[in-house]
Amino acid sequence: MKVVFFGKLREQVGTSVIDVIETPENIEGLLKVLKSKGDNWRQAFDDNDVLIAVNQTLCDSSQMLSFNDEVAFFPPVTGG
Amino acid sequence: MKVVFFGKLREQVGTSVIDVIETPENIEGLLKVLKSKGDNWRQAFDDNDVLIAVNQTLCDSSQMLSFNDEVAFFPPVTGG
Amino acid sequence: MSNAIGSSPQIRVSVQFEDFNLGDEYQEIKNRDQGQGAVVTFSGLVRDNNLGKNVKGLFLEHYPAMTQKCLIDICEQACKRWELAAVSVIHRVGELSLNEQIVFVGVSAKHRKSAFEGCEFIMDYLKTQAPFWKKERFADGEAWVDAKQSDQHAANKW
Amino acid sequence: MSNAIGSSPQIRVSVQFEDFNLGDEYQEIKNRDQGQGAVVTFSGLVRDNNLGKNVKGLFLEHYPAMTQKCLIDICEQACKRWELAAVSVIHRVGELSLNEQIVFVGVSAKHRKSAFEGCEFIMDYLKTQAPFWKKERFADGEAWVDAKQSDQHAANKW
Repeated sequence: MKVVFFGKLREQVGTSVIDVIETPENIEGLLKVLKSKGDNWRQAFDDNDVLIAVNQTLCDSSQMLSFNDEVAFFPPVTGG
Repeated sequence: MKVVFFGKLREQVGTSVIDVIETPENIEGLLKVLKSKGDNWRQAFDDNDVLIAVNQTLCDSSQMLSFNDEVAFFPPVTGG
Repeated sequence: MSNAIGSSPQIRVSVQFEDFNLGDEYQEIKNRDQGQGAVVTFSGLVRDNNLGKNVKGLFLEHYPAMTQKCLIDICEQACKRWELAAVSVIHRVGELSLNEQIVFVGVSAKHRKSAFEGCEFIMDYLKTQAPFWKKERFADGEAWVDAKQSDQHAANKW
Repeated sequence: MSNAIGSSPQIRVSVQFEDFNLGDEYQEIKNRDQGQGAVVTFSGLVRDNNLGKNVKGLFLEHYPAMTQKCLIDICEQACKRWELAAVSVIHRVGELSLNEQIVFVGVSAKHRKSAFEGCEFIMDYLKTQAPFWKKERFADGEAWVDAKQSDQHAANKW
Protein backbone atom coordinates (compact mmCIF):
# COMPACT_ATOMS: atom_id res chain seq x y z
CA MET A 1 0.00 0.00 0.00
CA LYS A 2 1.36 3.38 -1.07
CA VAL A 3 1.36 6.05 1.64
CA VAL A 4 2.19 9.66 0.73
CA PHE A 5 2.91 12.77 2.80
CA PHE A 6 2.75 16.47 2.02
CA GLY A 7 3.77 19.88 3.36
CA LYS A 8 5.11 20.25 6.88
CA LEU A 9 4.21 16.63 7.67
CA ARG A 10 6.33 15.43 4.75
CA GLU A 11 9.30 17.36 6.12
CA GLN A 12 8.78 16.04 9.66
CA VAL A 13 8.63 12.37 8.63
CA GLY A 14 11.50 12.98 6.19
CA THR A 15 9.95 11.28 3.16
CA SER A 16 7.22 11.93 0.62
CA VAL A 17 6.24 8.29 0.02
CA ILE A 18 6.59 4.87 1.64
CA ASP A 19 5.33 1.40 0.82
CA VAL A 20 3.50 -0.41 3.63
CA ILE A 21 3.67 -4.15 2.95
CA GLU A 22 1.04 -5.44 5.39
CA THR A 23 -2.19 -3.54 4.92
CA PRO A 24 -3.80 -2.54 8.23
CA GLU A 25 -7.58 -2.89 8.59
CA ASN A 26 -8.22 0.83 8.75
CA ILE A 27 -6.53 4.24 9.08
CA GLU A 28 -6.31 3.86 12.88
CA GLY A 29 -4.23 0.74 12.37
CA LEU A 30 -2.05 2.42 9.77
CA LEU A 31 -1.40 5.33 12.14
CA LYS A 32 -0.13 2.86 14.78
CA VAL A 33 2.30 1.38 12.28
CA LEU A 34 3.55 4.83 11.19
CA LYS A 35 3.95 6.21 14.73
CA SER A 36 6.10 3.19 15.63
CA LYS A 37 8.63 4.14 12.92
CA GLY A 38 10.47 6.65 15.16
CA ASP A 39 10.17 9.71 17.39
CA ASN A 40 9.87 12.11 14.45
CA TRP A 41 7.00 10.01 13.05
CA ARG A 42 5.17 9.89 16.40
CA GLN A 43 5.67 13.63 16.91
CA ALA A 44 4.62 14.53 13.38
CA PHE A 45 1.25 12.81 13.92
CA ASP A 46 0.77 13.88 17.54
CA ASP A 47 1.75 17.56 17.18
CA ASN A 48 -0.27 18.46 14.11
CA ASP A 49 -3.81 18.40 12.85
CA VAL A 50 -3.57 15.77 10.12
CA LEU A 51 -5.97 15.37 7.22
CA ILE A 52 -6.41 11.99 5.55
CA ALA A 53 -7.28 11.08 1.97
CA VAL A 54 -7.78 7.55 0.67
CA ASN A 55 -7.62 7.29 -3.11
CA GLN A 56 -7.54 11.09 -3.35
CA THR A 57 -10.75 11.60 -1.39
CA LEU A 58 -10.83 13.15 2.09
CA CYS A 59 -11.98 10.75 4.81
CA ASP A 60 -11.70 10.11 8.57
CA SER A 61 -9.63 7.65 10.58
CA SER A 62 -12.32 4.96 10.64
CA GLN A 63 -11.90 4.47 6.87
CA MET A 64 -11.26 0.78 5.97
CA LEU A 65 -8.23 -0.01 3.79
CA SER A 66 -7.42 -2.36 0.89
CA PHE A 67 -3.91 -3.38 -0.22
CA ASN A 68 -4.05 -1.28 -3.41
CA ASP A 69 -5.31 1.95 -1.80
CA GLU A 70 -3.27 5.14 -1.96
CA VAL A 71 -3.34 6.78 1.45
CA ALA A 72 -2.28 10.42 1.95
CA PHE A 73 -1.57 12.32 5.16
CA PHE A 74 -1.16 16.08 5.17
CA PRO A 75 -1.65 19.24 7.27
CA PRO A 76 -4.74 21.44 6.84
CA VAL A 77 -4.57 22.89 3.34
CA THR A 78 -3.44 26.49 2.70
CA GLY A 79 -3.93 27.11 -1.03
CA GLY A 80 -5.81 29.88 -2.74
CA MET B 1 -36.74 76.37 -10.74
CA LYS B 2 -35.43 73.74 -13.17
CA VAL B 3 -37.39 70.49 -13.25
CA VAL B 4 -36.04 67.52 -15.23
CA PHE B 5 -37.55 64.18 -16.27
CA PHE B 6 -36.00 60.89 -17.34
CA GLY B 7 -36.85 57.54 -18.88
CA LYS B 8 -40.44 56.49 -19.42
CA LEU B 9 -41.67 59.48 -17.38
CA ARG B 10 -39.83 61.85 -19.73
CA GLU B 11 -41.61 60.27 -22.71
CA GLN B 12 -45.01 60.42 -21.02
CA VAL B 13 -44.79 64.11 -20.11
CA GLY B 14 -43.22 64.81 -23.52
CA THR B 15 -40.29 66.93 -22.33
CA SER B 16 -36.99 66.45 -20.57
CA VAL B 17 -36.86 69.83 -18.79
CA ILE B 18 -39.21 72.67 -17.80
CA ASP B 19 -38.78 75.90 -15.89
CA VAL B 20 -41.24 76.46 -13.01
CA ILE B 21 -41.42 80.21 -12.29
CA GLU B 22 -43.18 80.21 -8.93
CA THR B 23 -41.37 77.88 -6.54
CA PRO B 24 -43.78 75.68 -4.51
CA GLU B 25 -43.04 75.14 -0.81
CA ASN B 26 -42.23 71.46 -1.19
CA ILE B 27 -42.35 68.52 -3.62
CA GLU B 28 -46.03 67.86 -2.83
CA GLY B 29 -46.81 71.38 -4.02
CA LEU B 30 -44.72 70.98 -7.14
CA LEU B 31 -46.51 67.71 -7.96
CA LYS B 32 -49.87 69.54 -7.87
CA VAL B 33 -48.55 72.13 -10.32
CA LEU B 34 -47.23 69.45 -12.66
CA LYS B 35 -50.36 67.27 -12.58
CA SER B 36 -52.46 70.31 -13.55
CA LYS B 37 -50.49 70.67 -16.79
CA GLY B 38 -52.62 68.11 -18.66
CA ASP B 39 -53.94 64.55 -18.72
CA ASN B 40 -50.62 63.06 -19.81
CA TRP B 41 -48.89 64.77 -16.87
CA ARG B 42 -51.46 63.56 -14.34
CA GLN B 43 -51.34 60.05 -15.73
CA ALA B 44 -47.55 59.96 -15.81
CA PHE B 45 -47.39 60.71 -12.10
CA ASP B 46 -50.42 58.63 -11.06
CA ASP B 47 -49.62 55.50 -13.08
CA ASN B 48 -45.97 55.05 -12.19
CA ASP B 49 -43.72 54.74 -9.18
CA VAL B 50 -41.82 58.01 -9.32
CA LEU B 51 -38.47 58.68 -7.65
CA ILE B 52 -37.48 62.24 -6.72
CA ALA B 53 -34.07 63.89 -6.50
CA VAL B 54 -33.44 67.46 -5.39
CA ASN B 55 -30.03 68.79 -6.38
CA GLN B 56 -29.04 65.29 -7.54
CA THR B 57 -29.80 63.61 -4.23
CA LEU B 58 -32.71 61.18 -3.75
CA CYS B 59 -35.39 62.45 -1.36
CA ASP B 60 -39.11 62.08 -0.56
CA SER B 61 -42.10 64.26 -1.31
CA SER B 62 -41.92 66.22 1.95
CA GLN B 63 -38.63 67.80 0.78
CA MET B 64 -38.73 71.66 1.00
CA LEU B 65 -37.79 73.61 -2.14
CA SER B 66 -35.81 76.79 -2.95
CA PHE B 67 -36.03 78.76 -6.21
CA ASN B 68 -32.59 77.66 -7.40
CA ASP B 69 -33.04 73.92 -6.74
CA GLU B 70 -32.84 71.38 -9.55
CA VAL B 71 -35.65 68.87 -9.13
CA ALA B 72 -35.68 65.55 -10.98
CA PHE B 73 -38.51 63.03 -11.41
CA PHE B 74 -37.86 59.59 -12.82
CA PRO B 75 -39.01 55.94 -12.76
CA PRO B 76 -37.25 53.36 -10.57
CA VAL B 77 -33.73 52.99 -11.96
CA THR B 78 -32.71 50.02 -14.15
CA GLY B 79 -28.97 50.35 -14.72
CA GLY B 80 -26.22 47.81 -14.13
CA MET C 1 -11.00 55.15 -18.23
CA SER C 2 -9.97 58.58 -19.45
CA ASN C 3 -12.68 60.57 -17.69
CA ALA C 4 -12.32 58.74 -14.40
CA ILE C 5 -12.56 60.76 -11.23
CA GLY C 6 -12.94 59.97 -7.58
CA SER C 7 -13.13 61.75 -4.27
CA SER C 8 -10.09 59.82 -3.05
CA PRO C 9 -7.30 57.88 -4.77
CA GLN C 10 -9.06 54.69 -3.66
CA ILE C 11 -12.08 55.37 -5.86
CA ARG C 12 -12.33 55.70 -9.64
CA VAL C 13 -15.63 56.15 -11.39
CA SER C 14 -16.41 56.62 -15.07
CA VAL C 15 -19.62 57.06 -17.05
CA GLN C 16 -18.80 56.63 -20.71
CA PHE C 17 -20.02 55.72 -24.17
CA GLU C 18 -16.87 53.70 -24.98
CA ASP C 19 -16.35 50.03 -24.22
CA PHE C 20 -13.81 48.99 -21.59
CA ASN C 21 -11.20 46.22 -21.40
CA LEU C 22 -11.53 44.10 -18.27
CA GLY C 23 -7.89 43.00 -18.32
CA ASP C 24 -6.72 46.64 -18.44
CA GLU C 25 -9.03 47.67 -15.62
CA TYR C 26 -7.81 44.76 -13.47
CA GLN C 27 -4.21 45.84 -14.10
CA GLU C 28 -5.06 49.45 -13.21
CA ILE C 29 -6.55 48.30 -9.89
CA LYS C 30 -3.45 46.23 -9.11
CA ASN C 31 -1.18 49.20 -9.94
CA ARG C 32 -3.14 51.38 -7.52
CA ASP C 33 -3.69 49.02 -4.58
CA GLN C 34 -0.14 48.54 -3.29
CA GLY C 35 -0.08 44.76 -3.22
CA GLN C 36 -3.37 43.50 -1.86
CA GLY C 37 -4.22 39.81 -1.73
CA ALA C 38 -7.62 39.71 -3.41
CA VAL C 39 -9.29 41.28 -6.45
CA VAL C 40 -12.94 40.68 -7.33
CA THR C 41 -14.45 41.94 -10.58
CA PHE C 42 -18.02 42.02 -11.78
CA SER C 43 -19.11 42.70 -15.31
CA GLY C 44 -22.64 42.94 -16.59
CA LEU C 45 -23.52 42.38 -20.23
CA VAL C 46 -26.50 42.98 -22.48
CA ARG C 47 -28.42 39.74 -22.58
CA ASP C 48 -31.57 38.48 -24.16
CA ASN C 49 -34.41 38.77 -21.69
CA ASN C 50 -36.69 36.06 -20.38
CA LEU C 51 -39.89 37.20 -22.00
CA GLY C 52 -39.38 35.60 -25.39
CA LYS C 53 -38.90 38.87 -27.25
CA ASN C 54 -35.49 38.86 -28.91
CA VAL C 55 -33.47 41.75 -27.56
CA LYS C 56 -31.33 43.35 -30.28
CA GLY C 57 -29.78 45.89 -27.94
CA LEU C 58 -30.34 48.57 -25.34
CA PHE C 59 -30.48 52.31 -25.07
CA LEU C 60 -29.07 53.47 -21.74
CA GLU C 61 -30.26 56.86 -20.55
CA HIS C 62 -28.84 58.57 -17.47
CA TYR C 63 -29.00 61.80 -15.46
CA PRO C 64 -25.58 63.27 -16.21
CA ALA C 65 -25.51 65.79 -13.36
CA MET C 66 -26.24 63.08 -10.81
CA THR C 67 -24.72 59.85 -12.12
CA GLN C 68 -21.06 60.24 -11.22
CA LYS C 69 -21.84 61.83 -7.85
CA CYS C 70 -24.15 58.92 -7.03
CA LEU C 71 -21.61 56.27 -8.07
CA ILE C 72 -18.87 57.92 -6.01
CA ASP C 73 -21.21 58.07 -3.03
CA ILE C 74 -21.93 54.32 -3.35
CA CYS C 75 -18.19 53.55 -3.53
CA GLU C 76 -17.54 55.73 -0.47
CA GLN C 77 -20.19 53.83 1.46
CA ALA C 78 -18.51 50.55 0.47
CA CYS C 79 -15.11 51.88 1.62
CA LYS C 80 -16.61 52.78 5.01
CA ARG C 81 -18.12 49.33 5.50
CA TRP C 82 -15.15 47.25 4.31
CA GLU C 83 -11.42 47.74 4.24
CA LEU C 84 -10.98 48.20 0.48
CA ALA C 85 -7.75 49.28 -1.15
CA ALA C 86 -9.01 50.22 -4.61
CA VAL C 87 -12.45 50.47 -6.21
CA SER C 88 -13.32 51.08 -9.88
CA VAL C 89 -16.75 51.51 -11.40
CA ILE C 90 -17.40 51.98 -15.11
CA HIS C 91 -20.92 52.34 -16.46
CA ARG C 92 -21.66 52.77 -20.13
CA VAL C 93 -24.48 54.86 -21.59
CA GLY C 94 -26.01 55.25 -25.04
CA GLU C 95 -26.74 52.50 -27.56
CA LEU C 96 -25.44 49.00 -26.79
CA SER C 97 -25.80 45.75 -28.74
CA LEU C 98 -26.49 42.24 -27.49
CA ASN C 99 -23.56 40.79 -25.49
CA GLU C 100 -21.83 44.16 -25.11
CA GLN C 101 -20.41 45.07 -21.72
CA ILE C 102 -22.57 47.51 -19.72
CA VAL C 103 -20.95 47.80 -16.32
CA PHE C 104 -17.68 46.96 -14.55
CA VAL C 105 -17.01 46.93 -10.83
CA GLY C 106 -13.55 46.00 -9.55
CA VAL C 107 -12.53 45.88 -5.91
CA SER C 108 -9.25 44.95 -4.27
CA ALA C 109 -8.73 44.22 -0.59
CA LYS C 110 -6.43 42.37 1.74
CA HIS C 111 -9.09 39.75 2.43
CA ARG C 112 -11.28 38.01 -0.12
CA LYS C 113 -14.47 38.32 1.94
CA SER C 114 -14.18 42.13 1.92
CA ALA C 115 -13.49 42.14 -1.82
CA PHE C 116 -16.51 39.91 -2.58
CA GLU C 117 -18.88 41.79 -0.29
CA GLY C 118 -17.67 45.25 -1.32
CA CYS C 119 -18.14 44.39 -5.01
CA GLU C 120 -21.60 42.87 -4.55
CA PHE C 121 -22.71 45.78 -2.33
CA ILE C 122 -21.69 48.31 -5.00
CA MET C 123 -23.63 46.41 -7.69
CA ASP C 124 -26.74 46.03 -5.49
CA TYR C 125 -26.74 49.74 -4.64
CA LEU C 126 -25.99 50.78 -8.21
CA LYS C 127 -28.97 48.73 -9.40
CA THR C 128 -31.41 50.54 -7.10
CA GLN C 129 -29.91 54.05 -6.70
CA ALA C 130 -27.83 55.11 -9.68
CA PRO C 131 -29.87 57.11 -12.23
CA PHE C 132 -29.72 54.86 -15.29
CA TRP C 133 -32.68 53.64 -17.34
CA LYS C 134 -32.63 50.87 -19.92
CA LYS C 135 -34.82 50.77 -23.00
CA GLU C 136 -34.72 47.44 -24.80
CA ARG C 137 -34.72 47.35 -28.60
CA PHE C 138 -36.55 44.48 -30.31
CA ALA C 139 -36.93 43.63 -33.97
CA ASP C 140 -40.45 45.08 -33.84
CA GLY C 141 -40.19 47.92 -31.34
CA GLU C 142 -38.80 48.96 -28.01
CA ALA C 143 -39.80 49.09 -24.34
CA TRP C 144 -38.49 50.57 -21.11
CA VAL C 145 -37.22 47.91 -18.74
CA ASP C 146 -39.15 47.65 -15.47
CA ALA C 147 -37.30 47.77 -12.16
CA LYS C 148 -37.13 44.40 -10.41
CA GLN C 149 -38.34 43.71 -6.88
CA SER C 150 -35.44 41.28 -6.51
CA ASP C 151 -32.98 44.16 -6.99
CA GLN C 152 -34.64 46.12 -4.20
CA HIS C 153 -34.45 43.06 -1.94
CA ALA C 154 -30.78 42.58 -2.78
CA ALA C 155 -30.01 46.19 -1.79
CA ASN C 156 -32.07 45.96 1.39
CA LYS C 157 -30.06 43.03 2.72
CA TRP C 158 -26.94 45.17 3.36
CA MET D 1 -5.01 27.27 -19.90
CA SER D 2 -3.56 24.59 -22.12
CA ASN D 3 -3.94 21.68 -19.74
CA ALA D 4 -7.46 22.59 -18.75
CA ILE D 5 -9.92 19.77 -18.29
CA GLY D 6 -13.39 19.46 -16.90
CA SER D 7 -16.04 16.86 -16.42
CA SER D 8 -18.48 18.95 -18.44
CA PRO D 9 -18.13 21.81 -20.93
CA GLN D 10 -19.29 24.16 -18.16
CA ILE D 11 -16.21 23.49 -16.05
CA ARG D 12 -12.54 24.15 -16.81
CA VAL D 13 -9.83 23.52 -14.25
CA SER D 14 -6.08 23.94 -14.53
CA VAL D 15 -3.19 23.38 -12.12
CA GLN D 16 -0.12 24.98 -13.64
CA PHE D 17 3.30 26.53 -13.07
CA GLU D 18 2.69 29.30 -15.63
CA ASP D 19 1.07 32.64 -14.92
CA PHE D 20 -2.36 33.44 -16.38
CA ASN D 21 -3.88 36.53 -18.00
CA LEU D 22 -7.14 37.59 -16.38
CA GLY D 23 -8.39 39.40 -19.48
CA ASP D 24 -7.87 36.26 -21.62
CA GLU D 25 -9.60 34.04 -19.08
CA TYR D 26 -12.57 36.43 -18.91
CA GLN D 27 -12.82 36.34 -22.69
CA GLU D 28 -12.64 32.54 -22.68
CA ILE D 29 -15.55 32.39 -20.21
CA LYS D 30 -17.63 34.76 -22.35
CA ASN D 31 -16.89 32.66 -25.46
CA ARG D 32 -18.11 29.56 -23.65
CA ASP D 33 -21.18 30.83 -21.79
CA GLN D 34 -23.54 31.67 -24.70
CA GLY D 35 -24.41 35.20 -23.67
CA GLN D 36 -24.96 35.35 -19.95
CA GLY D 37 -25.59 38.60 -18.13
CA ALA D 38 -23.05 38.44 -15.32
CA VAL D 39 -19.40 37.45 -14.92
CA VAL D 40 -17.61 37.50 -11.55
CA THR D 41 -13.88 36.88 -11.26
CA PHE D 42 -11.67 36.42 -8.24
CA SER D 43 -7.91 36.52 -8.25
CA GLY D 44 -5.63 35.89 -5.32
CA LEU D 45 -2.09 37.25 -5.20
CA VAL D 46 1.03 36.68 -3.11
CA ARG D 47 1.01 39.37 -0.45
CA ASP D 48 3.18 40.32 2.46
CA ASN D 49 1.78 38.78 5.61
CA ASN D 50 0.66 40.47 8.79
CA LEU D 51 3.38 39.20 11.07
CA GLY D 52 6.06 41.75 10.24
CA LYS D 53 8.32 39.26 8.44
CA ASN D 54 8.88 40.43 4.89
CA VAL D 55 7.59 37.78 2.53
CA LYS D 56 9.80 37.44 -0.57
CA GLY D 57 7.70 34.75 -2.15
CA LEU D 58 5.99 31.42 -1.77
CA PHE D 59 6.54 27.78 -2.61
CA LEU D 60 3.26 26.11 -3.46
CA GLU D 61 3.20 22.32 -3.01
CA HIS D 62 0.26 20.17 -4.05
CA TYR D 63 -0.91 16.56 -4.31
CA PRO D 64 -0.93 16.09 -8.08
CA ALA D 65 -3.07 12.95 -8.17
CA MET D 66 -5.78 14.66 -6.13
CA THR D 67 -5.70 18.37 -6.96
CA GLN D 68 -7.53 18.54 -10.25
CA LYS D 69 -10.10 15.95 -9.19
CA CYS D 70 -10.79 17.96 -6.04
CA LEU D 71 -11.14 21.27 -7.91
CA ILE D 72 -13.52 19.73 -10.45
CA ASP D 73 -15.57 18.29 -7.59
CA ILE D 74 -15.84 21.74 -5.98
CA CYS D 75 -16.94 23.29 -9.29
CA GLU D 76 -19.53 20.55 -9.77
CA GLN D 77 -20.94 21.25 -6.32
CA ALA D 78 -21.18 24.96 -7.23
CA CYS D 79 -23.00 24.09 -10.48
CA LYS D 80 -25.52 22.01 -8.54
CA ARG D 81 -26.24 24.80 -6.07
CA TRP D 82 -26.44 27.71 -8.54
CA GLU D 83 -27.39 28.02 -12.18
CA LEU D 84 -23.93 28.71 -13.60
CA ALA D 85 -23.13 28.82 -17.31
CA ALA D 86 -19.33 28.63 -17.19
CA VAL D 87 -16.79 28.11 -14.43
CA SER D 88 -12.98 28.37 -14.66
CA VAL D 89 -10.45 27.66 -11.94
CA ILE D 90 -6.70 28.11 -12.34
CA HIS D 91 -4.32 27.40 -9.47
CA ARG D 92 -0.59 27.86 -9.78
CA VAL D 93 2.03 25.70 -8.07
CA GLY D 94 5.80 25.97 -7.57
CA GLU D 95 7.80 29.10 -6.72
CA LEU D 96 5.95 32.44 -6.79
CA SER D 97 7.22 35.96 -6.03
CA LEU D 98 5.53 38.76 -4.11
CA ASN D 99 2.48 40.18 -5.97
CA GLU D 100 2.31 37.27 -8.41
CA GLN D 101 -1.07 35.78 -9.20
CA ILE D 102 -1.80 32.51 -7.38
CA VAL D 103 -5.39 31.62 -8.17
CA PHE D 104 -8.18 32.61 -10.56
CA VAL D 105 -11.86 31.74 -10.30
CA GLY D 106 -14.26 32.99 -12.96
CA VAL D 107 -17.99 32.32 -13.03
CA SER D 108 -20.68 33.43 -15.42
CA ALA D 109 -24.41 33.21 -14.85
CA LYS D 110 -27.64 34.77 -15.93
CA HIS D 111 -28.05 36.51 -12.58
CA ARG D 112 -25.38 38.40 -10.63
CA LYS D 113 -26.30 36.87 -7.28
CA SER D 114 -25.57 33.36 -8.60
CA ALA D 115 -22.28 34.51 -10.13
CA PHE D 116 -21.13 36.20 -6.90
CA GLU D 117 -22.17 33.32 -4.66
CA GLY D 118 -20.85 30.60 -6.97
CA CYS D 119 -17.46 32.32 -7.19
CA GLU D 120 -17.17 32.91 -3.43
CA PHE D 121 -18.32 29.35 -2.67
CA ILE D 122 -15.61 27.90 -4.95
CA MET D 123 -12.92 30.02 -3.26
CA ASP D 124 -14.12 29.13 0.26
CA TYR D 125 -14.15 25.41 -0.56
CA LEU D 126 -10.84 25.56 -2.39
CA LYS D 127 -9.25 27.21 0.67
CA THR D 128 -10.30 24.36 3.00
CA GLN D 129 -10.41 21.28 0.73
CA ALA D 130 -8.02 21.52 -2.19
CA PRO D 131 -4.63 19.91 -1.45
CA PHE D 132 -2.28 22.89 -1.70
CA TRP D 133 0.27 23.96 0.91
CA LYS D 134 2.10 27.28 1.02
CA LYS D 135 5.59 27.77 2.36
CA GLU D 136 6.56 31.41 2.76
CA ARG D 137 10.09 32.53 1.88
CA PHE D 138 11.63 35.32 3.98
CA ALA D 139 15.00 37.04 3.69
CA ASP D 140 16.21 34.91 6.61
CA GLY D 141 14.40 31.61 6.18
CA GLU D 142 11.08 30.00 5.38
CA ALA D 143 7.98 28.67 7.15
CA TRP D 144 4.89 26.68 6.28
CA VAL D 145 1.74 28.78 6.39
CA ASP D 146 -0.77 27.73 9.05
CA ALA D 147 -4.38 27.12 8.07
CA LYS D 148 -6.75 29.84 9.26
CA GLN D 149 -9.83 29.27 11.40
CA SER D 150 -11.54 32.06 9.45
CA ASP D 151 -11.24 29.99 6.25
CA GLN D 152 -12.95 27.04 7.93
CA HIS D 153 -15.74 29.33 9.13
CA ALA D 154 -16.12 30.78 5.64
CA ALA D 155 -16.56 27.28 4.16
CA ASN D 156 -18.96 26.20 6.91
CA LYS D 157 -21.39 29.01 6.15
CA TRP D 158 -22.48 27.50 2.80
